[in-house]
Amino acid sequence: MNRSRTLTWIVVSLSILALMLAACAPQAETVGEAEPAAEEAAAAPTEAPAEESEDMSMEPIKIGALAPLSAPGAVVGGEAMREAMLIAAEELNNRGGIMGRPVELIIVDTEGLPERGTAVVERLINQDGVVGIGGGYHSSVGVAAKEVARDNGVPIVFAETWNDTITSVQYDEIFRIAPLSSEVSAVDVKFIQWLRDENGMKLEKVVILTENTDYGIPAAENTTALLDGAGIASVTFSVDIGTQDFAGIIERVKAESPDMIVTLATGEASYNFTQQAADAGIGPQNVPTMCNQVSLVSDAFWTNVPDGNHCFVRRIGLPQQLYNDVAQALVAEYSARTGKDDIESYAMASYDSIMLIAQAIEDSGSTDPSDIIDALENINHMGALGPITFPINRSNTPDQAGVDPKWWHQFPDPAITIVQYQVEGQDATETTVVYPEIYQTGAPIIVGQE
Amino acid sequence: MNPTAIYRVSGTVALIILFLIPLASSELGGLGPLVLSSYFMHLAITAFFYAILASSWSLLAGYAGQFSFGHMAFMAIGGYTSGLIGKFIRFTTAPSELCTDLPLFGNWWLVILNIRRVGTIDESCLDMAKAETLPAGTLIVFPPVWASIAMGLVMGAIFGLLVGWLVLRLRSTYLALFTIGFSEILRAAISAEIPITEGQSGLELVPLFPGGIAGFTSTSKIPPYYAMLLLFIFAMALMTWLAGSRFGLFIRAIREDEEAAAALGVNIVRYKVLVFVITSTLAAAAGALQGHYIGIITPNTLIILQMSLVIAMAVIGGLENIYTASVGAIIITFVLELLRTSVSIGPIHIDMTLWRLVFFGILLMLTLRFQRNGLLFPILEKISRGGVAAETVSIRAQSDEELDEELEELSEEDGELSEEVSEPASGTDTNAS
Amino acid sequence: MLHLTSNNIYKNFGGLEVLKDVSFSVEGPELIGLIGPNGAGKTTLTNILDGALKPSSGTVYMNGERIDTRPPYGVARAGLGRTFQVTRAFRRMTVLENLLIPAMAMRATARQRDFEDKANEVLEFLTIGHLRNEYARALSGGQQKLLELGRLLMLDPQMIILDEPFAGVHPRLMEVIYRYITETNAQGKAFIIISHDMDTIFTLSRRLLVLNYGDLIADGDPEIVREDPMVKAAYLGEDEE
Amino acid sequence: MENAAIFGWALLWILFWGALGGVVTPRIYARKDLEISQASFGGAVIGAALGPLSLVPLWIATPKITSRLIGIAIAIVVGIFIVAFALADPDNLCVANGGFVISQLANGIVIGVIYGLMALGLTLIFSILGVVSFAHGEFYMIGGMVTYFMTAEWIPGVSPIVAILASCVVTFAIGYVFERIFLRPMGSGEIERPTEYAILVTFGLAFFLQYFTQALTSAVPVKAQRFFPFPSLELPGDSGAFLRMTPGNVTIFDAISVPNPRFTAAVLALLMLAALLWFLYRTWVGKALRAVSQDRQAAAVTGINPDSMNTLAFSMGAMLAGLSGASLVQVFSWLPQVGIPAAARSFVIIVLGGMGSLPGAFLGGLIVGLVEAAGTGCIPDATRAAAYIPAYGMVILTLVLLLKPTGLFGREL
Repeated sequence: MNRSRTLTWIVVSLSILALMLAACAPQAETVGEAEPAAEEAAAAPTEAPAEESEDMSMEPIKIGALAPLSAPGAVVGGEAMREAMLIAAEELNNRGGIMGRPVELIIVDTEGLPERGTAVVERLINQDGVVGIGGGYHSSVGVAAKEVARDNGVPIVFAETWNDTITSVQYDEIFRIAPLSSEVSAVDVKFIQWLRDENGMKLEKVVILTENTDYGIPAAENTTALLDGAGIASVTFSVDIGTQDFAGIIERVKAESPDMIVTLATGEASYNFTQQAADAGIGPQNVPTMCNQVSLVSDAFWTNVPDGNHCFVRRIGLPQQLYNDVAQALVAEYSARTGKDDIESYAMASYDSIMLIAQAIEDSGSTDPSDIIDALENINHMGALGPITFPINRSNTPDQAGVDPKWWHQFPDPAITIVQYQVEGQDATETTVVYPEIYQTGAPIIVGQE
Repeated sequence: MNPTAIYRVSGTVALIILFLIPLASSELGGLGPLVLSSYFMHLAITAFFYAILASSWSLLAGYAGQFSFGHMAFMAIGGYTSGLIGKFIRFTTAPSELCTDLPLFGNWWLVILNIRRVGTIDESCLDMAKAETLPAGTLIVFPPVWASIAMGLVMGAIFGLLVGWLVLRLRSTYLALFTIGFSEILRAAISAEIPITEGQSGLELVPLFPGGIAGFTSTSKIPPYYAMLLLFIFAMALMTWLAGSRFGLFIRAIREDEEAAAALGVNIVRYKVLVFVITSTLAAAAGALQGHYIGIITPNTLIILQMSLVIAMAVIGGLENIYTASVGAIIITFVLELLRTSVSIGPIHIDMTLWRLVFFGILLMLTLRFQRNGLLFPILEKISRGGVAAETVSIRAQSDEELDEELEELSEEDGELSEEVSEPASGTDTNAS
Repeated sequence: MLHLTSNNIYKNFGGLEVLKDVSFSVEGPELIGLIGPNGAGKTTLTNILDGALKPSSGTVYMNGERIDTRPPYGVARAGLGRTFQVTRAFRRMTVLENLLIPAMAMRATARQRDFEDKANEVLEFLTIGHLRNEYARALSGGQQKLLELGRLLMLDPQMIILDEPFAGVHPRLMEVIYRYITETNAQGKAFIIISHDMDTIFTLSRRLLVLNYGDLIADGDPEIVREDPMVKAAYLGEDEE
Repeated sequence: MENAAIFGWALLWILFWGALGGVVTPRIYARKDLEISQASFGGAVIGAALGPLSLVPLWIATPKITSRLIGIAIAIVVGIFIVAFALADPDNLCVANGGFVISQLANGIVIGVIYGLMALGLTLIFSILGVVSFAHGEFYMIGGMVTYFMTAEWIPGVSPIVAILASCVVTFAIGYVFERIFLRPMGSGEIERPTEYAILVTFGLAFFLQYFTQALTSAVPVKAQRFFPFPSLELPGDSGAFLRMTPGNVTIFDAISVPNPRFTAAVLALLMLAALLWFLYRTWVGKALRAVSQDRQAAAVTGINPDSMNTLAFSMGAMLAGLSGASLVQVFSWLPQVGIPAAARSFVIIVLGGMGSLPGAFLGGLIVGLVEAAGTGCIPDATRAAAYIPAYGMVILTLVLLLKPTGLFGREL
């Protein structure tokens, strides 16, 4: 009895000790001044940046970054963004920092939860004292985080939050280089119209499969409204994000006998739906299907959707053959680190978001957030996405410019193309660009036409 | 020193410290070298929030032995009720004609706003009414935050009553099974009914003190700190009083042996439902307050992980004592926060954002297995019962040493004997809890 | 004056008939022994009287009120108390708290200190007064049995069912239990005692019920029952300890 | 829905008379000194079936409420429900399109078989240990993960059978170790209040396993290839083929179509079920297990060691969950979180079937599969039908707890 109690105490105290030790490692990171930047840079195998940061002995400039790094957030997306943002921070420090001061990038986990989002933005601003924040994945987090940024007057450059309201509320602090959700829907519908008008495809009815999230529902409604305007009927099925079994829905989709299927559901739900539809005989090889943009992660796509050939996928950003120098350098570095052949659009945008803030600091010569905001409004930055500007701003308000408020502080032209997998097992980088025609590398293959 | 005195003194000191903490916050300039950032204040508020949840769950699970996995669901019910009232209800001095109007006393009307379509920015019926039907000078009043929080409590209690009445007539396992499903269905419903709840994008709530209070702005951390602290103290006081009253006696008896308690005249179903309703209401109160403080609430607060955290806090702190459970919650809130900080990159890439939960799971299981009463409770036990045990042992030794020894020898045989005579025909005993 | 009748009680578990047409009545402070071989249905009958189980058919009335439809706590409040075959003290509550539960459960508005004196009396009577602040789990098996008996005194029922009160109890404590039964009975409470201990049950009880595989095969004076050929065949012949 | 009112009134009618029957019948039976154990449930379903037409005779004649009577009443209630739905929404696919209905039924049965297999594991554990394993979903997840990693990453090209066996071994082993360390002490009395301990400790295991897997595998969804693709085939060869097979699908009579992965999984589940039945009824160990589940003490007397039966039952239960995961990893994309909804569904099934009843678990699985198929297939609002999939099981659970907490084949509580 007594012995077992002693044993108990030993086991328990050991586990507490383990927990404490585990706690200490990352704790040191925040307490130390320039160390975190050095440590993060140390991830690159060849450099020895610790010495460099000693050279730049001044107090570092702190930039915050948001990414979903644990569930229920989209961890895959978050990890890609983290990698790209670390590349940005390293690049900045390698070229001597900003205004001669080292850069410390503090990446925080939003978990994809708005309440976490407000808490971590709060922490970045008030505890860590960042002067600007980049990254950002989930729209709901962005919607919540923008309020904290506004309360504290610190700028955020969102890299992957599509929800229109984030910019349409016209906060001075909020900038966005991701596309607008409504514009993305517009491209989808233009593509569908193009298929009908220019390719002679029969298109009377479209089935939309969406997820009941802040992204999926408005996107489906936009698409429905635009399709309506184009004279195309549509039926929307909406699923809970965790849904695995689509058999019942697929039978209903089948019964609608659609001419085309548009999948707005993201993540594994999109994989599950597309493959189960293929099993049931209405997959991408039977009915023209727009798969969700997660299908561009080609390894995961072919693992999860072996019958996914002929999927049309919307792709944000320029086609790879049109990448500028910045983008090519970034892809090279990113591939070396991750082993992926291409960089996800949101990872590229996250990289740019950090670089934008850095340039804004340099342009304004100040680390005062309000000066950085001024500089961002007038910025002309050559990023991986292309030349980035924010033409609709305080000196050119939406009212004055006569545009919808959603264009406030919005990067006006993120390129959007539609690509198609035309060979089974094809890599995303080798897909055929089918739309718009200026980027076209091949004709679309339209299945199921008599 | 007498254990009660130790409790009193340490409790008072702890309370005073908790009340004084805001003085050291950066908002008030800090106390000398000690400056607590507003992020620390945020963590403290969150810690109180979890402390209320963990301690009320420990009253339910540790005292009454009823295991609910739906505590976060009641928390969400509180938050959502309060938020929905703020979103849909207004008081006016004239009927809007365009919304649903219910006459109140005098010339006051209760106006329920229409449910708007998602994604569209069409005006609400009240905005249109302002332009068209409402006479000039009409007052439009938002429901006060305290009242919507109170409604959150009421809804928590009603749902607690319904679930409790449905499930608590049965064995405790059913409660665990049902409440897991209940959280899931509530999460699915909140996600799906977007026109009402805003779904995954989250329902926005007005700040706790919309116009600020006592010179603090609505975004200041200090008023919410005191609000949450007061709710925490109120909850602890209420639960302490309950635990010490006949109610506490009965629920502990139910935990120990339901059938025996029933045979002694305790209305077990009533007390089980009662403790369930009370703890659900406390969870709803914490949820409503936290919702207004954070300003947004989403269905993701209902995922199993969140519930697991509350359970782990209570268990690791000490399930059978509301104080240890709440202290455990406060400590673990801070520890988890320390553990997640940024990303850790070393020679071996261990991403603590994930691994911290793995360690947590191991710690939870080991605590249960080897230190059932939690890691804090044994300390408390030592202080409070050490004296009593020593006293009785000496009495035992004095009064009838001889008999005692014999009895101890016998007590082992007792167990065996009573098992031998147990009767297979009583089919109920085999799986009894 | 207590008046309890059980009419034609049947109980099935799945296909197994555990009780078949059991009828008897108790008038006033009787002291009844209930015996029968293992599996005879004694505990099932107790559970039905106590409300823990519902009979498949048949009724139980106590002082003119039907109690088989009541939940156990309702039966307890109607004035029927019981102990369990396996001791069921509230193990992680103190001895005193164990005693306070039935006392307070009986009254809607009651405070603990109103009953502490009585509880102390009961504990002294049962010779475990010095253990009042101990957790019940610290007590020996026999002491836990005494604790259960004490709880019944605090419940103050008109009728008490004891399930194996003497099983595995130290002889010295057995005396205490014996005294408890006779004195409490003298104060006007009826007893039904289930026991394997034939000597004690024959000396103690003034009436004997014998169950055999669900049938009530004998009911009457112990000396007469002892001579009953059916009882001898079914029970005494094979199972005397 | 065209005539939603018809359906609404029918529902109200059923609920009103059901409630009245459930409340009043036991009082009447009690007043007549009759058996009341079935009166509440029986009264409720009989009332719901024909309303006053059935309640009045019931209250006058007060016959013994047999399970046959209850069965007839339930059939009538379901009939009324279906007719009312058909009248209310005559254009619904579930009413107007026979092929659609049959396909949905086929889907429901196929997936229900697999649900049943998983719930069998849970109910096996409960019947022997008296414990509900809250880590059941995580064993399911691990079964799928191991199968995927075997076939796709560790030994590419290995036979799926080997991979399934490996997942059995892994889940069995985890179950074995966990039971030995954490559940074994329950039997020895070392742990007080074992039921509650078991709930918490298995919950802790679930938490640990889920995040451990996530930390090891990252969060990219994975999926195994079809285990056994169909041959391409048409019988007879002309256009009106009654049997048409493609590698991914089989279509019978041009109406019922079952995707290959599901078909394979259901066949695997049935084979496993047969093996399990053989094990439980034909082997000595299986018989010992059943003996322990029926009467622990009696079994112990005959020389069976209940402790090792506990270990065996828990490991086997975990293995059954792992098996259903292994057979479904070719149907669904797999993530560390997939266990949660699957476990919640198993809980519904074992309560529905009766805690600890093996046939109940299997039948419950089929019922839940069918109800989910009906729910997703028939609910008119396309944006809600799929969003509420987790809710359909809960509706069943609530009804069962309200009407008959012991479930279909449960023992008395």
